Parts: sequence; structure tokens; C-alpha cells
Amino acid sequence: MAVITYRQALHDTLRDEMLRDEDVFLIGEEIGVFEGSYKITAGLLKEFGEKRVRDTPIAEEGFVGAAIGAAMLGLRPVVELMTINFSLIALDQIVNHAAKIYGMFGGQTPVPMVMRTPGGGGQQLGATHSQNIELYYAFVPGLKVVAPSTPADAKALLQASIRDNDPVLFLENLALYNTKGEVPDETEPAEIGKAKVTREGSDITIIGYSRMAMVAQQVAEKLHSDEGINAEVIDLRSLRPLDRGTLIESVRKTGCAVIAEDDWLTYGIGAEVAASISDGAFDYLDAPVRRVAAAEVPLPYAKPLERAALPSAESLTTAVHQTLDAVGRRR
Amino acid sequence: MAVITYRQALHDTLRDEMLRDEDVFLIGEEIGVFEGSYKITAGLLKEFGEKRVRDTPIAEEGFVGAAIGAAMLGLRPVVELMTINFSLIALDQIVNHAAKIYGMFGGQTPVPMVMRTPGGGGQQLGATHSQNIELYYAFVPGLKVVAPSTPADAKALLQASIRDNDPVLFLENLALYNTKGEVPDETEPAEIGKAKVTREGSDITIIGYSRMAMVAQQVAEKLHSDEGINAEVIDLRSLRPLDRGTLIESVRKTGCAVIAEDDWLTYGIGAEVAASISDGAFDYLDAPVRRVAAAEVPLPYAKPLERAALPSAESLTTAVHQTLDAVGRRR
Amino acid sequence: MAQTATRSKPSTRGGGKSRRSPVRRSGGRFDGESPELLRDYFREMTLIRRFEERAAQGYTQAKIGGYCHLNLGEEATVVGLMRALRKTDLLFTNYREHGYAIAKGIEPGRVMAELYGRTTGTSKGWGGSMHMFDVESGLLGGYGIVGGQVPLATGAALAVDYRGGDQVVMCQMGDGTTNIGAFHESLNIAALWNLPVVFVVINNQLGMGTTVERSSAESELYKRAVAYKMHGERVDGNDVLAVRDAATRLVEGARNGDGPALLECVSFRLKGHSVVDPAKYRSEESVQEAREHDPVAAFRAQLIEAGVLDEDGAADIEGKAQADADAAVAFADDSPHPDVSTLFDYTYATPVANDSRRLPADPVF
Amino acid sequence: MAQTATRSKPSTRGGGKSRRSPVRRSGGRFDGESPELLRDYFREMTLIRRFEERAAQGYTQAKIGGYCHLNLGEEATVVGLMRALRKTDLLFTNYREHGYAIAKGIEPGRVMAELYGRTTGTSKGWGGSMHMFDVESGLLGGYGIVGGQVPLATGAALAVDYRGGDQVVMCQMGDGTTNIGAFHESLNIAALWNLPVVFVVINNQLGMGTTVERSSAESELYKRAVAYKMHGERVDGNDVLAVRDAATRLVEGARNGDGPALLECVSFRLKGHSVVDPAKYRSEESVQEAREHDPVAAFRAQLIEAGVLDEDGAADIEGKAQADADAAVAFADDSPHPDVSTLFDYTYATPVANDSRRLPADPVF
Ligand SMILES: Cc1ncc(C[n+]2csc(CCOP(=O)(O)OP(=O)(O)O)c2C)c(N)n1
Ligand SMILES: Cc1ncc(C[n+]2csc(CCOP(=O)(O)OP(=O)(O)O)c2C)c(N)n1
Ligand SMILES: [Mg+2]
Ligand SMILES: [Mg+2]
Repeated sequence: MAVITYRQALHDTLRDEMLRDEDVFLIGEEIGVFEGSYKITAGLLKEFGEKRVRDTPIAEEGFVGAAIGAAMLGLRPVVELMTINFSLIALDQIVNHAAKIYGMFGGQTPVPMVMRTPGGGGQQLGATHSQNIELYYAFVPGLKVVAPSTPADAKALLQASIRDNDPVLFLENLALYNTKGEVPDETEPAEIGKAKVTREGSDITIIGYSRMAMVAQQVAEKLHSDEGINAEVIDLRSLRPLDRGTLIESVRKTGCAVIAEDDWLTYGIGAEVAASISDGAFDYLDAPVRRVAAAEVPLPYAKPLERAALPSAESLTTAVHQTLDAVGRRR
Repeated sequence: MAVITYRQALHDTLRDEMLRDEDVFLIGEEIGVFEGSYKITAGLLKEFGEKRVRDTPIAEEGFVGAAIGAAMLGLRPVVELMTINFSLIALDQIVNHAAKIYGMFGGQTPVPMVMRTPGGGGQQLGATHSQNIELYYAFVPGLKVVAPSTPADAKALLQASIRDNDPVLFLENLALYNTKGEVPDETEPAEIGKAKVTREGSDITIIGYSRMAMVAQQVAEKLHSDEGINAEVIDLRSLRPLDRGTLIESVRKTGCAVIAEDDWLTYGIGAEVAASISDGAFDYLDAPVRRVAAAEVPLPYAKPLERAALPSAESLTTAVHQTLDAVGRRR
Repeated sequence: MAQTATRSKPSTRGGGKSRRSPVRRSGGRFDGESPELLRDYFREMTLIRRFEERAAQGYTQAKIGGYCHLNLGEEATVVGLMRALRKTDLLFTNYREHGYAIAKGIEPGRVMAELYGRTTGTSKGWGGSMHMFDVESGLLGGYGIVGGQVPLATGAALAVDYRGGDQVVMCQMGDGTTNIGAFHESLNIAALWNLPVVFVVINNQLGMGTTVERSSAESELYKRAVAYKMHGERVDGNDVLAVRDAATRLVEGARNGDGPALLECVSFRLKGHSVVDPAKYRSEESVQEAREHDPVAAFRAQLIEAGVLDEDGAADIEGKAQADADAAVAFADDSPHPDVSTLFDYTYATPVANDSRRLPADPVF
Repeated sequence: MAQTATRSKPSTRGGGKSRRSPVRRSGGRFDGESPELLRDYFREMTLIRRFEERAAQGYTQAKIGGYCHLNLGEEATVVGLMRALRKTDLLFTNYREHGYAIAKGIEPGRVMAELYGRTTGTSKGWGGSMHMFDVESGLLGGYGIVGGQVPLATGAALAVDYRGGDQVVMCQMGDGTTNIGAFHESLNIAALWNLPVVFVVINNQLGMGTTVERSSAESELYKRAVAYKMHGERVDGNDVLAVRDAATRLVEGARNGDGPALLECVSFRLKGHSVVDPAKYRSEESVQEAREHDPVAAFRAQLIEAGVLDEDGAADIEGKAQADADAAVAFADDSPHPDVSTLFDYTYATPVANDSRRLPADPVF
């Protein structure tokens, strides 16, 4: 068991999987000579050579499509999309091809591939470079979407994604790369489609994924130490399929919930979470499910505006307080 | 007041707007010589010439982007995207450019353009040609998204969209083009961002948009004549902004709601509708908000499979019955 | 335009790479050709013709739904291209692929059954006219999104290269498809990585109702290969032998490591864009010109003139083709519709926890 | 590569259209040039150099956030191109646009203020380094998505054509950008419709860490114009006069209805891709080669050699440039940050019912 960064966990897992299976190869912009925009693939070109670590032209549609075609022949490409914002250019290939090829042809050819990509605002990258559009993938049958928030999950879910026979969108986050956590040396691949209760509690359910799962965990710890509030925290981990059962079970216990997400509120991931809880835990809810999400604007560059627009530990704490007040459970 | 088809209403409105404003022009694939894949633009090339009715190469990213650039200079392009499925290729231009240009540059240049496009399955077009992905646009701040279900609304909302200074995604539906309805000769542009109660009732609220608003209306009429059930029907008309107030007001009266949508259930438009109602009418809801949506599969070609996968008057009726049973209001 | 499309058209050539050079047939048109093979080409072209006619009929009878795009007028191209491929070579096409499916070796009955949406179809009824697929015969899909197949074919070639096999990938597309971004990105990638893929543009001179001249600034489409330092050439798509020869050269070149190439086959679309399109936008002359270039009729006449066939022999072949097409329809019509219970069978290849399997009337909880 | 990049490079030419032909300067390097103008070019190149150095500094001091891509090494190209445009002409660029903003006529203070995220910035602090905009000076945007500006510029040219004005649109992009689909779709459209737009590729030989040879199958990028029957040519991007002359010809051609063109300017990137990039992937020789081609130093030496400038004059200009850059920083630093109350001001140009104006901690109801 070592304490390593999320970045390191991704790097090591890619390397392990490449060693384990000759059919696994990496493809993407600047992953080789440049060693990756966020250095996840550092050193791998040197170790595995150009065949296994393939730098591409700036052509997201072309190289994602090429990965799909290669996967149709049984290879296991792991694509790096530099950030999720640039994946829009490849969306037709992902939604109309990767996600459809297995079903549209009557189950004849699986498409075993992974698309790794970071989302995330908060780096003053401006409106086009700060989006959280995992919704675009989570919405699509035929795709699987996972979103680990810890180094250990990054490893276990990346293993699972690479070994899965379906196209998997693997969501990372710029703000998570340098976070640290314990990672077991030997890990079983995680089960895709399962959420995880990362903190047990009875006062309120706080739900997050990716960066906001980490924030949720921190907020819960602080609420406990500062105010004795016992929040249950759920990390969704998988956005498609969505593990509604784990959510409902928790809310049936706590009676209230807050979902924290980095994307925009209206139609965001939290809408489905709130709708599902409101439905499945209808008789148990003591207050409406509360959502904490980004302000619905093209994210401005200027720091004060950006800071105001994005969810944070503070805004999540406020929402938790207000929800606890509403159910009369604030101590 | 004339009774005309939805197609005719669109056609006539495009023509009227082109006559009214020299800056309005049409651009898209096969809209001129071919007279439009669905013949919305029939005759307009002959009347207005190539400058105002511009056939494009098959290059969705290129011509949508060109329309955006033209709009930045003050023209009012009305783009036809042959079906919403092909809009994926233009998504980067729409989401990263059309939607961002006004905000990202600090409000210096509006982007007054309309993107007309039909969604819809049920024509045995298979998985890539039968999608309802309006969510991709409804999610994005900076865009407006309207989805008329009647010829009259098609006219009033198209007027409003063309005269609006922001990029508007104007959602049509293959199954609506031949439907008929009364259209006033003189119409005020509709107000974007407003839903409409198209039938008053007190037993249950049925919500739809585009094709499913029409189906909802039919189901409500039939429930009334067959069973004396008095459903209130709401046509969302605008997906972005979403008119939550109208929804809440209705459900506070009826105490229960069903939302019918053509897209996939998980993360679909109905998720936000259900989440919003569950929140805003929390103390008034007698049963969970029910969603009727498409099965979450790449839509198969074969008729029996396609029919089973898509929502219909029957599935909506079933859901309404079950919801009324749940609240003990079935007569 | 077809006048300028000859086998001897000078080709665009890339840098200093060694390239295959055209082998021209000398003397009479069919010198050195096996009469048996020639008759077989005619048989297959005729079969495709009859098959497509029956498909149109099935569509009119509402046995076939969706869109239905036919290869009428493109039979010489289809057969010529497919004869350049080995059984193990891989083919990606657009949605106008019925003829390719047959010529690549799929039973016509299974092709028709797909149109009829039956479980015996190439895609078990899930794909329909635009989405045929068969691993065994190497048809890796018809694709309905214009240009969608181009990156995929490039990736398949990457996989072949990765594994070190000697397969070649052929990627068919229409003239209108050369204007979309995926074409550009993929040709660049294929050339950059020297992948074993031959891109084939079927220039039937129309994308729906738009002519090549109104959609492509460079209407000699093979010239676009220059932008990727790729070999490009044009061939008369109404000449089955010319197509076969050009395609064979490029396919074998790709097999031998010469890298990708772009082949433009100029032909005519005899009917509308799809079965429902009356093609009112076409001038009488253009329709007339297309009819005059009917490759099936022309090949028939040439074979008879060359003594490879006589009228009886031709009629025999035609009768057999008609019978085969009819049998395909009968097979399709007798085949079962997919059962609704199979609706959720093909969303994922690896089963996954919490996958949604709800019908529209099913509650979430 | 820069060796092959000369002004006299034969150009690719489209069909039979009448095209502008290069007017070569005869005799000495600066014959017929106004010394005043030459000094002004040097002044502006130096200003951009100093400005970018201050930007790098501001970034290191965390006064500037996000990504920050500099024009260091591209000053001759920037100034040469901008001198080919009229004030009323329109410019679209990528995210590496600080120099263009200045050379197109925006106050350096406003450019720096944008980097500092202040209300006095070109985009009121909403855009940052990658997204500068100014209607008055005709900069219609720096764009952060590779290739994103290309369709937009084409559309702006369409609008000019529609209205019948005599403006020309210039669309700047990097070498790596020529591989993306939007490039292809747009150049085809521009050529097909004969639009008044000049596409300019700044070939600094790298897209992040990837060389042109590793990303473009045809590494002589101007040749890609052939695919659209468009005029294409290459120029030495380190030669401000050569760039100005080539650009002027093409811009005036476009203005006169000759249609679009593709101009490739070959230059060097002196530093990393952005301020944070140490560029470890670059060989010592490549860095050395870039330094040797430093266009500011070279132009300075040439002007002195030609007697257009003396050391004192050069030092004067340099001192003034430094002072201007410093003043820009002072202006930026003194300018106000945008107020949080303005967060919802620019989502829509036409106010709309039910628009969401919630902060993250605000409830929906
Ligand atoms: C991305 C995309 N845009 C538009 C369409 C609609 N469409 C279907 S076929 C077609 C014309 C294609 O022409 P071409 O490539 O010449 O092929 P052909 O039909 O002539 O075989 C169009 C525009 C589509 N299927 N996909
Ligand atoms: C669509 C897209 N893909 C990837 C990126 C990330 N990216 C930013 S700049 C760049 C390199 C661009 O190279 P080039 O076009 O040569 O321009 P230069 O930076 O050299 O000016 C890349 C890959 C992006 N911004 N947009
Ligand atoms: Mg065609
Ligand atoms: Mg570059």
C-alpha cells in the first residue's frame, strides 16, 4: 500500500495494463514526445515505443474514430482526449459510432476502448476550456462512463475500463491530478456501474463524483469535527450506468440529500440524481433534494467571477446547512 | 386563421421573415435545388435566389461555423441541420463558439442565428438517425432552445427565434411535419422561455414537448372522454430557459405529474423536469413524478423492436393510470 | 464529366516513394481476360441490378422501412472494386451498400432479410438498409453518417498494421463525403502512418441533389490526395475491368507497404438519392446521360460483341439473377421478426451492473 | 525547414482564374521602402517582444492565469501580416494573439489588462489570454479551440460578400491546425463561394511538442490549397517585408474578387508552447536554430547595416518599447477586477424569461 497521486495511479495503471496485454495501446495528442499535457503518460513512449504510444495530429474526430476502428478489430486503445472540451469535435464518432456499433450491427463486434479525459474549471481557462460535459456521454446507451475521485479508484476503475469490452468514457479532473491517497499494490478491477458509500452517516446524504466527491468528503469530515453532523457521503463513481439503489438506500436512512456537481445545474448530472431520489425515496424524504452546481454562464476568465461561478466546499456547506435546517436536524 | 401543416407554418414563416428582413438568409444542405430533405424550404430558392438560400457542401462544422461568423457581423442566418443527429458534427461550433462568443468576449458581439433541426425516431432509420439529443443544447448557457408542437407555435416561436439576438436551437420533429392546426394570419412572436398550459385540468399534470406534447394533448382528451379524467397539459415549448414556474403552479394544483419525452430516460430532459417539480412542489406532491421515455438502447431498425422502444400514447396512458392509482384518484 | 474520367488519367503522386504503376491492357478490350470471369462479373452486376429493383419494390410495399439507397448505375464499380479484394480484406462503406454486401460474399437472402428487418439479416434486423455488417465476409459495416466510416476504416488499417497482418482495408464513400472534416483528418492520418487502406470515392456526381461542382471546389476529387502527399487517381466507374485493375494495383500496393491511396470512380446514379426521391431536380439530359452510361447494359453489349456471351447466354444469366433476387425476397419474407424480448441484448458487450432495461411504460422504481 | 521557405517558392495555383502575381523588390533589401515605416515595423516588433516578456513575467507572478501563449519569435510575421490589412479589415486568430491585438491597433494596456482579467481589458476580463476581441480595431476574436476560428472567419467573409462591402477577412492559425476537419470544410467552402478571406498558417514548426513532419503528411502546408483549387504560397515568416508583401497581394486579391488564398509563414517559436512549458522535448539544435532566426534581432541588425537605424536610434526604440510594455502592466495592475454582480450580464444578448441566475449555493426554489 503506497500513498501516491491520482496522476501517478493513472500512469502506473496504464503501464501495468500495457505490460499485461499487448493489445493495449495509447493514442492521443502530445502523449508521447511531450509526455502528455498533464504528464499522465510521462516515460511511456520511451518504454514502449511509438507503436504502443502514438502521438496524433490535432484531429480529434480522426484519431478517436481510428481508435474505434482499431477496437473493432480487437485492439484495446486507450485514447487521451486532452480535455473534455475538445471531445466535442469527436462526439459524432463517440456517440454515433463507438456507442452504436455493437447494437446497430446486432451484437457482432464489441468496441473495447477507453477514452480518458479531464474535465474541470477553476484554472482560469475561460469559457471553452472549463466545461464539465460528462453529461453528453452519461446520456448515451452503449457507452459506460466512470468518474473516479481517488487514486485508488482511478486505478481500479481504469483497470476495469481497459478490460471491459465496451467503450468507456473515463472522466478525470484537472484539480484531482495532484491529490494523494492510498493505493493498494494489488487491486482488483472495480465493478463499473456501482457507487460507493465513502463515509457512513445518518443525518444527511451528500453525493458527488469526480472532484466534487472529494469536496463532499472533506465537507463531511469538517461538518463532523466542527458541528457533530454525521453526513453519509456517496461517490457515484459510475455515471452510466447510474447506481440508483445505493442512493435510495442511503436517503431512506437519512431522509435528505444534497448532490454536488461541477457542471451546470439545469439538466446537469444532479438532475437525474435528484429525480431518482425524489422518486425512489419519495416516502422517506423530509426535504427536497438540494443541488449545488456551477452558475449557468459561459465561465469567465477573471478570477473573482470564476470563483463565484463554481461550486466549492463553502457553497456545499451552505446547502447542507440549509437542508438540515429545513428538516430540523441542525444541531 | 387558416388550418395548415406544421411544415407549411415553418415554410411560410421563413418566407415572411425573409421578406421582412434582408439580413435573414437560409443556409444548409439540400435546402435549395433539392428543396429541403423535408421540403420545408420548397420554392424559396426560386423566389429569393442563391444569395438568400444557400446550399452547402456536406460539412456541418463548416457551414454552421460560417453561419456563426456571419451572425457575428449582424446577419441573421437560419441554418437547417438536416436532422439533429448530424448536428453532432457541428457541436463544437455550436457549444464552444455560438454559445460562448457573446459572453467570452465580454458582451461585445451577439450571435443572432437560428438552427432548425428535426429530431425523432419511429421512422425505422436506425440507431444513428433516430436520436433525440436536444439535451445537448438545452444544457448549455448561451443557447436558447425551443421545441414547438403545433403549427401555431412553430410560427410564433420561429418568428421569435429569428428576431432574437442569441443563437437559438429550434427543434422540430419528423412526426410533426404533417400535423395540422390553426394558425392565425397575424401572429405576435412568442416569448421564448415560457411554457404553455394547453389544457386545464385538476387531476394530474401531463408535461411534454415537441412530438410528445402533441401526444400528451391527445392522451388527455381521450382520458377525459373515455374516463372523465381531467388532466392538465403543459407544453414546455422552451427547453432553455426552462419555465419551472408554470410547472410548479400546475402541480401545486394537481398534486401529481407525468412527463413524456422522446429521448432516453436517464439524464433526459424529463430528469430536470422531475427534479424541479419534486423540489418546487415538494409539499404538494402526492406521488413521485413519473417519466415516460425511450428505452435506453441504440434504437433498432426492425419495426417491432423500434415500436417497443419508443414512448407512445399507450405507454403515456399507462403511466397516467398508474400515477392516478398511486394517489387514489382513478375513477 | 465522365468524359474526363479515363483509366489513363494522370495520377497525383506523392513524394519520392516507390509507387505501383498502371498495367494497361493492350489490344482488344477483353484480351487476356478469362471469359468465365467476364461472364461472372456480368452475372454479379446483373444480380445486383435485380436485387436493387426488388429492394425498391419491397420499399414501395412497405416491407422495407427507413431510408433505402440503391446501387443502381454503380454495378460496375461495385463488382470491380470487390474483385480487387481478398476474402480476408476488410471493407467499410457508406449506407449505399447492398451491392457491396453481395459482391463481398454475403448471401443475397441475408442482405434482403436485413432490409426486411428480420433476425436472419446481416445485422439481425438491427441495422436495416444503411447498416449491414458481416465479420466473416469482411464487411465491417455500412454507415449512415456521411464520412463516419472513414476514421473507422483508418483505425482498422492501424490495427492491421499493429498486428502485422497482410490484410488491406478498403473505405468506400460518396463524392459528397470528400467535403467533410472526417475525410481530411483520416486521409492525413492514414498517409502520415502509411496505413494499408485504400480510400475509394464513388463519384456518382451527386450528393442527394447537389452536384459535385456545387459542393467541391476541386471537382476532380482524386486530386485531393495531394494535400496528404498521397497517391490519387481517377477511373471510369462504368468499366468493371478498369475499376478492378486500378483497385487491384492500389490494394496490392497497400498490401506491400506502399501506403494508402485515393481512388475516384466516376459513375452515374440511375435513380433518386433514395427510393423515395423522385429526383425532380435533375435535368432530362442528366437522366438521359446516366441511362446511356448504364454499365450493365453496356457490359452486356460488349460481351456479346466480343463473343464472350450470346443472347441466350445473357438471358440465362439474367433469368438466374432474377430468380436469385426473388429467392432473396422469399427468404426474407419467410424469416422471423426479432422478438421484443431481445431489445436489451446488444446495448453492451460486457454486462454491467445497474444497466437500464426499462420499456417506456415501466416506472424507474 | 526554414531553408526551403523563401519568398520565391513557386505557388500552387488554382484553375484558370486570373491571379495576382508576386511583385518582387529589386536591388537592395530595403530599396524603395520608407525608412520611417521600416523603423515603425521595428518599433512594433520590439514592442510585441517586450510586451510578451512582461506577460511571461506577469504569469510567473500569478497576475495572469490560465494558459498563456506568446508570440515570441513570430514578431515579423505578426507585424508583416497586420500591415497588409486595413483598419476596417477583419481578423480572426487562434489563442496566440497578443501581438496581433497590438498590431491590429489595440492599446497595449487593454491587451495586458485582459491578461490580468480586468474590466478595462479587450474582453472586459471575460476572455483572458486566449480570447481577445475588439470590434473597433477589427479583431473578431482569439479562439482557444484549435481550428475553431476557421469556420467563423469564413462566415464573416460570407457576410462581407452578402453585404457587398470591400472588407477582407484574415484568418490566422497554426501549423497543427491544418490537420483538423474544420480547416478542410472551411477552405472548401471559402473557395467554392469565392469568399474574401485569406487563410494564414503560422508555421512555427511545432504544435505543442509535435513537429509538422510528425503531424502533417504533406509538410509543405501551403500545398494543401490544391485540394480546393485555391492559391497557396509560402513565405519566410522571419522577413517582415516578405510577409507584408505576400499578404498584401493576397489580401488585395481577395478584395478584388479573386477569392480566398492560403499563405504559409514559416517561423520559429522561441520558447515553449505556453509560458509553463519548459519545452524539454526540443533538441538543443532546434532551440539554437530558433535563436539564430530571431526576427527582431535580425531586423535590427539589417536596419543598422542599411543605415536606417543607428545604435542609439535602436536603443531609443527599445527603451520606448520597454516603457510602453511597463505602462501596459501598470495600467492593467491599476484596473479594477470585474464585480461578481456582473456574472450574469453576458449570457444572453436578448434578455429572456426564466433565465437562471443562481450562484452555486442558491437553491432552485
Ligand atoms: C453528417 C451527415 N450529414 C448529412 C447526412 C444526410 N445525407 C445522407 S446521404 C447524403 C449525400 C451523400 O452524398 P455522397 O457522399 O455523394 O454519397 P451518395 O449518396 O451519392 O452515394 C446526405 C447529405 C448524413 N447522413 N450525415
Ligand atoms: C480542438 C483542440 N484540440 C487540442 C487543443 C490543445 N492544443 C492547444 S494549442 C495546440 C497546438 C496547436 O498547434 P498550432 O496549430 O501549430 O499552433 P501554435 O500553438 O504553434 O501557435 C493544442 C493541441 C485545443 N486547444 N483544441
Ligand atoms: Mg454521390
Ligand atoms: Mg505551431
